[in-house]
Amino acid sequence: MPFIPHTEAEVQEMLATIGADDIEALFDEIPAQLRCGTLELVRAQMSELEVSQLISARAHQDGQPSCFIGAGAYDHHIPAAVWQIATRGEFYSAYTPYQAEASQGTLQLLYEFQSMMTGLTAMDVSNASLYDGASALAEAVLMAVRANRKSKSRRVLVPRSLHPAYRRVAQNIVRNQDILLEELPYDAAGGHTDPESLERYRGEDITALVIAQPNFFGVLEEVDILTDWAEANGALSIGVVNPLALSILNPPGSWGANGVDICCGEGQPLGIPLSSGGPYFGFLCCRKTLVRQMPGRIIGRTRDLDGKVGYTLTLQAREQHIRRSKATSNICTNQGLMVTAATIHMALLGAEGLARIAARCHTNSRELEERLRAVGDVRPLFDRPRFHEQVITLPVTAKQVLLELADDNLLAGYDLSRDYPELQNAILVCATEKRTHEEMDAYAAALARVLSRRGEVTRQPQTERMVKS
Amino acid sequence: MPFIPHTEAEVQEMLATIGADDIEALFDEIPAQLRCGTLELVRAQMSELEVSQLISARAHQDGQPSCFIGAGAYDHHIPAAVWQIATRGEFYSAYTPYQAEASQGTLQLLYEFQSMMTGLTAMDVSNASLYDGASALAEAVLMAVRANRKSKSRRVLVPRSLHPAYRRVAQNIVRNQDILLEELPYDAAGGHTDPESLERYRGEDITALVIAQPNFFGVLEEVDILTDWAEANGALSIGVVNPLALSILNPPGSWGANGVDICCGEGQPLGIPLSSGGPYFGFLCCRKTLVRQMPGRIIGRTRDLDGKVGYTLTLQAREQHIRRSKATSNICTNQGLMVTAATIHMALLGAEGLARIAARCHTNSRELEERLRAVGDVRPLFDRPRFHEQVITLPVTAKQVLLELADDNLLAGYDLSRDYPELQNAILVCATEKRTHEEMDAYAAALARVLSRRGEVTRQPQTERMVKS
Amino acid sequence: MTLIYEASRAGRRATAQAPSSRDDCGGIPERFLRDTQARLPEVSELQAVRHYTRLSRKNFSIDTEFYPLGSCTMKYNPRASNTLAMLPEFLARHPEAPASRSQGYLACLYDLQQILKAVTGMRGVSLTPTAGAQGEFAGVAMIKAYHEARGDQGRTEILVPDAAHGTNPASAVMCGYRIREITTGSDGDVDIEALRSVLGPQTAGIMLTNPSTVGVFDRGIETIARMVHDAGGLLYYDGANLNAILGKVRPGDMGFDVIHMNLHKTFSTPHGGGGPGAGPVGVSDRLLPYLPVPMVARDGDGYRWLTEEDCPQSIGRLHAFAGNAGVLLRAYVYALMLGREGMPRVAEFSALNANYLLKRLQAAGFEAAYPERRATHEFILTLRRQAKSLQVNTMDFAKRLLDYGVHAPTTYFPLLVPECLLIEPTETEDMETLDGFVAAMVSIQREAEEDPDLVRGAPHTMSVKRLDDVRAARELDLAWKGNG
Amino acid sequence: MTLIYEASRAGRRATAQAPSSRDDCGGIPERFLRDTQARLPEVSELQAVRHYTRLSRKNFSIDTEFYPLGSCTMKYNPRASNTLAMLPEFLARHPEAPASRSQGYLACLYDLQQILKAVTGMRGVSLTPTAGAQGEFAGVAMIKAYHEARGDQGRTEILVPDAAHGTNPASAVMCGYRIREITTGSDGDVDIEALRSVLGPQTAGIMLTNPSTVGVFDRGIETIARMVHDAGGLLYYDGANLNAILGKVRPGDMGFDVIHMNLHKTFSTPHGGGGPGAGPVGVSDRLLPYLPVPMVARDGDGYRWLTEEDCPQSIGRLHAFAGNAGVLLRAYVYALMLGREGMPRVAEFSALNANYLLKRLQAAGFEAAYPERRATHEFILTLRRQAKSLQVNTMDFAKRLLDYGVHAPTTYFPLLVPECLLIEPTETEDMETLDGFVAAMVSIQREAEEDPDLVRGAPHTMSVKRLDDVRAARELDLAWKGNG
Ligand SMILES: Cc1ncc(COP(=O)(O)O)c(C=O)c1O
Ligand SMILES: Cc1ncc(COP(=O)(O)O)c(C=O)c1O
Repeated sequence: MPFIPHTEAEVQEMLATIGADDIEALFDEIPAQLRCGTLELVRAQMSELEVSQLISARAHQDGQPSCFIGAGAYDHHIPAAVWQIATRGEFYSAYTPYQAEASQGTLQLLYEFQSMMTGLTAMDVSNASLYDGASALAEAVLMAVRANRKSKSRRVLVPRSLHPAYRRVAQNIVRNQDILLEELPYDAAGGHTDPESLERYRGEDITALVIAQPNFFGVLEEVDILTDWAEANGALSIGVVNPLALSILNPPGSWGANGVDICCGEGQPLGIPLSSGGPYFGFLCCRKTLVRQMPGRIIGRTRDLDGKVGYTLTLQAREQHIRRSKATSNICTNQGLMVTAATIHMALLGAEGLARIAARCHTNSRELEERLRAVGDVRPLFDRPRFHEQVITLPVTAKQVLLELADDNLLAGYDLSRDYPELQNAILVCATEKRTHEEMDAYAAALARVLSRRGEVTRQPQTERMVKS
Repeated sequence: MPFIPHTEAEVQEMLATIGADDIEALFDEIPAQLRCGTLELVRAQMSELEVSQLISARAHQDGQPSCFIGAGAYDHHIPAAVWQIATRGEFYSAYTPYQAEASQGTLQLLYEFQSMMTGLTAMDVSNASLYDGASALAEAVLMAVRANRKSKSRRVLVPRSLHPAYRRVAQNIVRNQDILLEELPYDAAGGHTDPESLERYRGEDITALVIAQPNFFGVLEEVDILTDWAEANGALSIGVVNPLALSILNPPGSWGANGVDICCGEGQPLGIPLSSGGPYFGFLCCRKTLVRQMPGRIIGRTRDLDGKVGYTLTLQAREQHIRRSKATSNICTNQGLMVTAATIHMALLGAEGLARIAARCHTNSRELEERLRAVGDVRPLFDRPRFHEQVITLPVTAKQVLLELADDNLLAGYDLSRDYPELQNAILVCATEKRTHEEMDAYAAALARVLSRRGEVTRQPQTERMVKS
Repeated sequence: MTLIYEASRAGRRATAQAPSSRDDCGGIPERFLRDTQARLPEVSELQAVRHYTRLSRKNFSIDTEFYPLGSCTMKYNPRASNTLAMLPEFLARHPEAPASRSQGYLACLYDLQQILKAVTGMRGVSLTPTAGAQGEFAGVAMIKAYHEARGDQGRTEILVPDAAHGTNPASAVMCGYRIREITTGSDGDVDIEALRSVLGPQTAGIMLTNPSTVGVFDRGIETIARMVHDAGGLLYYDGANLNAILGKVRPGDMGFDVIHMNLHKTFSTPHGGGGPGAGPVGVSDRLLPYLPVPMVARDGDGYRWLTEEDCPQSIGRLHAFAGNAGVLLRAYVYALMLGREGMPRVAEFSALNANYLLKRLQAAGFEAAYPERRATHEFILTLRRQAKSLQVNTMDFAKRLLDYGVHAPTTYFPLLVPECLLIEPTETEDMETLDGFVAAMVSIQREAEEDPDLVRGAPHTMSVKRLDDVRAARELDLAWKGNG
Repeated sequence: MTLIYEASRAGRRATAQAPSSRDDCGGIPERFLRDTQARLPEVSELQAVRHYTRLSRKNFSIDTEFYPLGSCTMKYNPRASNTLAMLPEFLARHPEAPASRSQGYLACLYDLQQILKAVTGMRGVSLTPTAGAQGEFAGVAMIKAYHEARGDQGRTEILVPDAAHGTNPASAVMCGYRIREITTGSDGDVDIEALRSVLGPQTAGIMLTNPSTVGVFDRGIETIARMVHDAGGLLYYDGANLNAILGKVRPGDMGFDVIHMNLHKTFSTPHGGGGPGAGPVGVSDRLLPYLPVPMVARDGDGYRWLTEEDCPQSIGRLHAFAGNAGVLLRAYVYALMLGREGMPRVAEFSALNANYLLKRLQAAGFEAAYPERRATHEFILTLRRQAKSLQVNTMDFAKRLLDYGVHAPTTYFPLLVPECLLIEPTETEDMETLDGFVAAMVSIQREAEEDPDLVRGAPHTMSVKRLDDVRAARELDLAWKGNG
């Protein structure tokens, strides 16, 4: 009996203590007609070896293509130490630190995490994680609506240049509370949110403005102007940021005159493997004045009976297990282990290490752009400064090209037409610090091959023209 | 500066404390003319990412062929828990437990290991490891020569059916002390050491007799008769055993009337990955009366000042750090971490778990034999009972066949002609519990393909005939 | 222990993990760049490794201590699940890799969907919710979508028993519902009359767990299901307690319309000091169209993603990608190792352990909250007697247990039982460990009688003594801001 | 802690790691089979994981404590080395895989051979010895083979300084040599006159380390080399102290004929609680033909093994396969991360740390064994004053250091310095840690003066108090044999 330690003798002794004839008797309060039989649809048990063989074969089947997709999940190097420590049993198999005295390891680590996130974002406080970047944005919106008592409209402006999945998730979550997300267009030439586009909202009751840096296209937004606009218009500002980029980019706490009110994002670039999209972690930081509206766990530093420093869950009155239907959120289990890894990751690299990686990503993506430009009829769509992603237009629709390249063991980019019908031929490409010169050469060569094969097929109208029309 | 924590300010402060102008000054006692310049032949430093890419590419290049080679290194499943625990920093990065009070983790574990090895072998005592199976045999021979005070000959009988590398290693080590290893032939039909072959030594001064179970051919030896012969002839007996096999086979402590005097072997089957041949670990067990002749570390259970149980290195007067040139061996660093893994492995599986694996290996190797028999002109060479390996003869010389199969991603066996010129067409094959039916089918099919391709080449004389001549 | 920041020294550059110099970011105009370095610690690899290794040892965990935390199902987390979920190909797999390069991975998810359907008796499963609470949100959102699709507008209330986990009401509120609490009867079952009195055309649904958080199986479940359905409401099953009934009785067969499962409980994925979890949802026929996307479908010989396009009535995505994939893989590995034989054993031995522990604690003089009832996989003690006569309360017992090397059971939850301890031993603990727990409780009881301050001052052997929560909340210190 | 055997229960079958039943071994006659089950513990996976996880925490280690164990070079073991050496393909690689399927692996070994040649200044390297002592054996065996090949028969002695590590004489004896000890001068260098007086036609060679185990660089090394060579002997370099001179001065340039390296010291592979290590040997031209096999050679575009056939004069194999491959890979990864810039930094910062620590300890009143000399990467204190005046000896200081959370330095080695502590901080420790060590020593000194029994009774905070070694050796208890 895998995992079950009982010997037959012990079972008998335990049953005798209970006063039951057999184990079945323990289920005698369940109405007999409800009981199910053998679960025929579940396979017979397999040994660890058999399972290993099955799962390894499946992993192997998918291989490890060379990855030029970003789109919210980035292929960064993770120091070996990160996961060797994070998977230590004491971190891996502990529960939420409800008994603080027996959980100082996790609690101090989380306090350090909060400190690091405030360090990176230049915000006052951080929580101890949310599920992922997208749901963190939803929570940030809900939080802004609660916090902005002056605003009655429940209208939140969201740039179209923000990650489309984030927009959808936020929508799916907040619509149940009658909150309206309104889309801000992006500039066709720059790929950014033109501050001018906000002018039509001036004077209206806007609860919050979402600002992405960099945005989904990899483009840098005019965050100072946007932040100041929000403040001037009585809207709270919500930054959505890539935390790795913040090692070189101006942090949201310093945007505009007074910084943003809330910022959130996806923590994956901080030491979390791509692993098919999860588990990652969402983070959320805010001004000190808003802390009581924050969702999620927060760790505080305090003292013990002897006056010694210790750490504990605090402000729990915001949380569902205390406040139930009045809680700031329903979140309970969060992404603790991911945060453990991210904390170790940040400690290993420090600000300078992260900045070097971020800078290398930037230069690699410029290098990739060079190579791809050299392939005829391929060129960058937007002309604004960017971090480590770039929108590239192809002379043909992207979908089939991407599939052919995938067969070539190359994930060549993200097909933007999925979310932006106006961008039919456009793909979003990313080159992190892991992409080598050889891989970029191979990419350019493979793309040239595929495009020349498609030379005969009818040309699609150029993407740029479509957008401008 | 990877791994070096010093800031420039700290360097200056430390130099000031030392009273040195610069770090170079610390090397001023080294004659200037001896100093070397830059190590031009060493590459420039690489980041962890760059090294990962290089090494991963190399690992990938070699792939993971399906493995039917045994020959002293066996492809067993290792429970995931084994190495996740063994590589915990506290085991992984500790030194030899010289400070017992600060090393109770390793020491108790080693005591448990010794207990498990005596449990498996039915011997009185075990040491805490030697380098590998082959050098363990060398140490066992040296030990026997020291221990058998009645014998003056320094002659040790070693069966030709013992692992050829073990014979060579033992030879290379013991020849420096003028010990003679004499070879016992194997029976051409059975592949075992015919007890009759010992008759010619009866009455002679023989210091020790080595007995392998199973032997290199996978064949089971008549260990009871051999052990009793040694005792009757004043020779010490040395068993060389596969520890996994001992979960089902009669253990050396029970061979013959009184068991062997010493037994040793390779611990790799107990949770150690193949990893190109090492690190593995040698084990050595003996009668209680011989313990003071044992090489290597031994852990003893004792008490502390308060009478509490604790563990410590004991009988250190046998060892080089105390006895120097009079030590029982020069061994110092042993294979501690491997033993850590093996101990966890044995605890996870228990006697019944190991026995189930051993039995599955046995049945798999019989199944493999069936499949290969079905390929024309392929058949087992020896007719005696065996554990999980088998000698198979091919209709052609083995070497080229094996290379062709290797290109087919199949390690089809060990070419016996390398060590046994009389076995030109013979290969040694092994099927552990990990080999699936599909892999065995694929093996048979690939072999049939290769052999039919070679159909045209001249037939070699049959191996069996050669041996008998 | 000192903070990692306190080991930091400005200008330390001891990392092998970053490029050896910083590339020029000439392409980015000055105004976008930060002008001060982010406040992060500067330590060497050894310092980081040593710091976090040492920190880890200040935790209790399943791998080191008995952890009978009721409602949390802290059982052994198989190491094989970790190893296999962390195979290099899985770790490197980009979420946007096309299905043509993802067949192995999709096969795993598809199988897991099938297994979860089989064990819950539901008709469809979506794996995407990232934790139990997100599963609850998805479930209630589906209930809402269902009523809306039928034009059934007036259903504004979700019923929640007073014993329910806090996430239940909180999730329903996030979906825009009002909460109506229903009381638990003195036998632990839902009070049918109380239920009847609140059911009506305003009822959108009810959220239950069965066995409930008081540790008993609600015998009236069929009646409840009938009543709620008759009133036009739907039944939500909080699957946090699925461990108790795995392979024995299925929520679908009890009449539930939607369920979330906590894979980090029943399917033994690690809790990681707070997460991540996974909260897949299963539904009956009624709710099939509303399942959150993405899901995995068979497609000829292969597999493909189902998205909004395939499921136009879906409540949509709740995650930027497809949920906590690594957790799902761990659960899948565990499910395969259990197999159809192992599933019912989970319920059987968790019930055996719980009932044994309950009986022994009762024999030792402790008071069960529901003495007439079978324990399921967990049960409740009430220490109201001790609190009253000795002024030693549940929290004191809990803290003192830490000194005995046992993690405290869940305290003060569910709220309806005074001074309660909710105890869940799980099936992976051996009898001797349970006996050790009884011995510790007996010993603490004696201490409470003979030297109550010892218990009130506990713990004494942890790295800190009892912490001042009030100070933590009052003098908020949530991030290190430098020395001084 | 209880033994794993004490948690065992007969008949427990809780393993997911074995087939679910035992196959019939019909092919094996009864007489070969065991009739009783082997005495191994029967525990569940959780019990095993919990037991060994908890046991691990009873160790000091580099990952958790400062470990200034002289001669042992306990520096940070990079985790990347572990990860990369444990890539699935490496773990699964059978030692007898043909070279055609091993080019990636062989390339690593070949590179490592080249790196080790470059840093030692030797002409050839064999990686096969499994530890320092086996490297010594190989080295001395090569010296013997060299003399034998020249028909130079009378050379029966190996010279070994009294400060040498015990493995040196033990290894020479295993090669059939007699040992002649030579004394160390009061300045720590070899006493040249003493050396001269023992050199002769019987001299096969001399085994030295430089810097020696007394922690100083022997300034007379060129003279020594000339004298030994003139006498017809060869020079063996014990590379255990290579950390001190990496990239600064090379044994080959000093005149040595053969060297072993402890990769588990200088190249930072983990010591694993006692091993495994790797002890590659390097040789000058003279000894090239005798290197142990196998080695790796370039072969056109690829690589191949060199075996006995290629090297007919080789001393042969010392390992069933090719040595501790996994250790070699770890060392290779480390060497690549250091690169040519990093090699000399190892020597520089280990020397900086050692000299700083020595100076601070001297300033605090501790006595250096060789106060006139530079420390190298390590140095010796003598506590003879404390032993005499306070009756608190080196062992007491060492045990008390454990209470301060520091692993004790090496004690009572080398033998020639009374009451000695051999202290090696290594380059990966930070200044604050060194200052902490000084503070601990100062504090223990004060304790020794004020409350000597406190120190003599140390340690007080470990899981056991001071252990009775005499009892351990007298009442031998080397294996658990059942209860009672
Ligand atoms: C009964 C019950 N319901 C719901 C939840 C919420 O699940 P999660 O923490 O995964 O969000 C939990 C656990 O925390 C629980 O015990
Ligand atoms: C100076 C010296 N020489 C030789 C050795 C022996 O090396 P090993 O333990 O690897 O056999 C050691 C270390 O233990 C040592 O410190």
